Amino acid sequence: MTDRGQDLRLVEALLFASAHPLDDAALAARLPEGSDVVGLVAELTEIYRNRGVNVVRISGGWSFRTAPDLAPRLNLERVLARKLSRAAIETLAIIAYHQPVTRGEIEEIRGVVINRGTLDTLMEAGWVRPKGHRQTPGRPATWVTTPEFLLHFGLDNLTDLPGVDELKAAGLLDSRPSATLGEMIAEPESATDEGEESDDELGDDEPGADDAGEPPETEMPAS
Amino acid sequence: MTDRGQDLRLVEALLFASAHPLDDAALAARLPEGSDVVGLVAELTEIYRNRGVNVVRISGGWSFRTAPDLAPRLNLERVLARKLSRAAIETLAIIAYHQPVTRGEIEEIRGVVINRGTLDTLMEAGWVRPKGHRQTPGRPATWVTTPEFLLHFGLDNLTDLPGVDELKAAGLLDSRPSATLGEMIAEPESATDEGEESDDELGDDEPGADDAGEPPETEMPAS
Amino acid sequence: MTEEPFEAAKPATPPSSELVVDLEGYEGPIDVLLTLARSQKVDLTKISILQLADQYLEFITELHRLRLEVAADYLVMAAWLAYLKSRLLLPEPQPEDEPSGADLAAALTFQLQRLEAMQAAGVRLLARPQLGRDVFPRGAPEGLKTVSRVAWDATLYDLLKAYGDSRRRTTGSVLEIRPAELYSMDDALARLEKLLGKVPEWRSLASFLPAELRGGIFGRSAVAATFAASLELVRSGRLQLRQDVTFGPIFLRSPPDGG
Repeated sequence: MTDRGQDLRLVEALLFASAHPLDDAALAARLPEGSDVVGLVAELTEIYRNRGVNVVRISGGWSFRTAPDLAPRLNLERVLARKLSRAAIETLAIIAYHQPVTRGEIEEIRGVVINRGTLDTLMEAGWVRPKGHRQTPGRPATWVTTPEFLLHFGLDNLTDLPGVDELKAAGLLDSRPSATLGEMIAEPESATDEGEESDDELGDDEPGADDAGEPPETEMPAS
Repeated sequence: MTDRGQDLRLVEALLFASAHPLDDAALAARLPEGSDVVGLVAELTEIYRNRGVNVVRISGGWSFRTAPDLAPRLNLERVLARKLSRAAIETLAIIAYHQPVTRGEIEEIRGVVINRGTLDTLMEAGWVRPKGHRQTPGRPATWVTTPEFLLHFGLDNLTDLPGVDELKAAGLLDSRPSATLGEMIAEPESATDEGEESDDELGDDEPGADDAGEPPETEMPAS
Repeated sequence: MTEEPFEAAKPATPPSSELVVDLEGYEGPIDVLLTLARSQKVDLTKISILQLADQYLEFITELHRLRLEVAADYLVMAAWLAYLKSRLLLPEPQPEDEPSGADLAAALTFQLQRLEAMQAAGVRLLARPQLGRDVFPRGAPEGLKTVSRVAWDATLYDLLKAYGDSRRRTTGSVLEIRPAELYSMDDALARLEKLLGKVPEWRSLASFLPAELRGGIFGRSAVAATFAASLELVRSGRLQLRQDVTFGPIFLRSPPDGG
């Protein structure tokens, strides 16, 4: 290999190994006297122009840097599947059905105080966001679901959420009061006989039925 | 640029950017599914064969290193080379070639008691560490080399140790109890070699199982 | 790369009987033996152990003569070599439970070979290009990051189930007071009173139960309430009851005179 070729290798190794960009003077100090530092660097820059790493000028010196277009591919994205806590999914469901809904209203519906992290988790997941305020003392923020929420759960829009009737039919919402517990134990098959008395006071709970500005009533079962 | 050309650029950038050698699995995880990792690395190795930096296989993965022949000319800030005593060098060699090995066994091979500071020095350099115990009376700790040891000496794995095959073939790595000599000189714990706990074999030193961040464990060359 | 950065280089000249009377630079008795063995200038496997033992004992004697302090290790080795010598010179047969002189000599040879091998391996190891001395890694690696993204695992079913659970839990606790699930005596009384005077013939009590009668507790409450109501109507003379056998069906009718 020619001397120039060897010098080029040396510049390559120096720029590679140095923890800091090396300026022309620093390179010259390590090359034979009278070396064409500028020409060597230019040649090396050209060699690496379209490569995965490039020779770039940084803070007055020369350094190797990975090609900017590859930056996103250098990092490995690892997906961690995690289950939502019961509190989180319940809160999400209540926001979905009752939006816009304040934190206080969610707590009222759930009957428990919302843990600080619960809404954060849902926000982080990109499924809920605060939007607007309730025009009541303190002007509490109201929460709504996001388009990502619809995407994740495969819904076209909020009206796709099954109404309470449908939930009930699917066995997801059994509103039989506990007074009938004995009956259910005695003859469970009788539970769904027609003419059931628990009329659907939940019926108007469908999403979209509520006016946006109006807080939905938290439901009190009729008595 | 072709897809393969882009993948080659990516492998180049990955090896440049990583602070540790990357094994095939770590590369594959960042390349498009089904990429020819082995072929890409081989191509890159070839491209850099006569350059100032080379692609080398170290500690179970791939990494760039400055070309060894440039060492005298690099004149970079060097890690102050620790002057190792003869005792330390011998002890390091014994641990490297005989691992896992107890202090008593080292003393038996060297025919002399180990100076207190010798193992400390090697541990401080990050090249050896205790790992496991020999299942003999007293359960003495056994010593092995570290991934840093492989990195420092530019070894892919312990089968790369200089002359390991010849030594093994000559029976010089056998853990043969040295007649009465060992008993007379060394500690009682060195009496036997059987029933060792860390049953690492050379075979499972394959790269690939480890994630990029974790260098693989060094393993015993023979027993 | 060839110069060895060893602190204590090996003694340049191996000690013979008349020289080096110093243990400085030796790494123990086997190291001394190894150095002495090299002076025989033959392969270690072909070495004369007897001659080596003599060389060693001579070396130790010389140290003693110069009143140099000799570490115990070296003296133990001297004693062992003296023993080995005697065994090598002892005519056969050997005592049964002891290794032969040849075995002991072979073991010593192995010791010497092994140490020599390790010393050589150490030198070769340190002669390799070392990181940070001969070869260098990338000085400023950008590093590869592993970005963890949490994918929350929740299905539409989970969502709806959670809503259902929530609703059931909160509404259920209030619904306990809902009274409509039982057929009350007032209901039965009102129903029977409507039918008074329209039942000239005996009819079973069961046929007076509400049409929407369901089984279970509601049905049983209807039977009980209707029976209690019928007793009340009988007491006021507006109804007649009849049961032919114990646990038999109960019949009722309007009083023949119409009440």
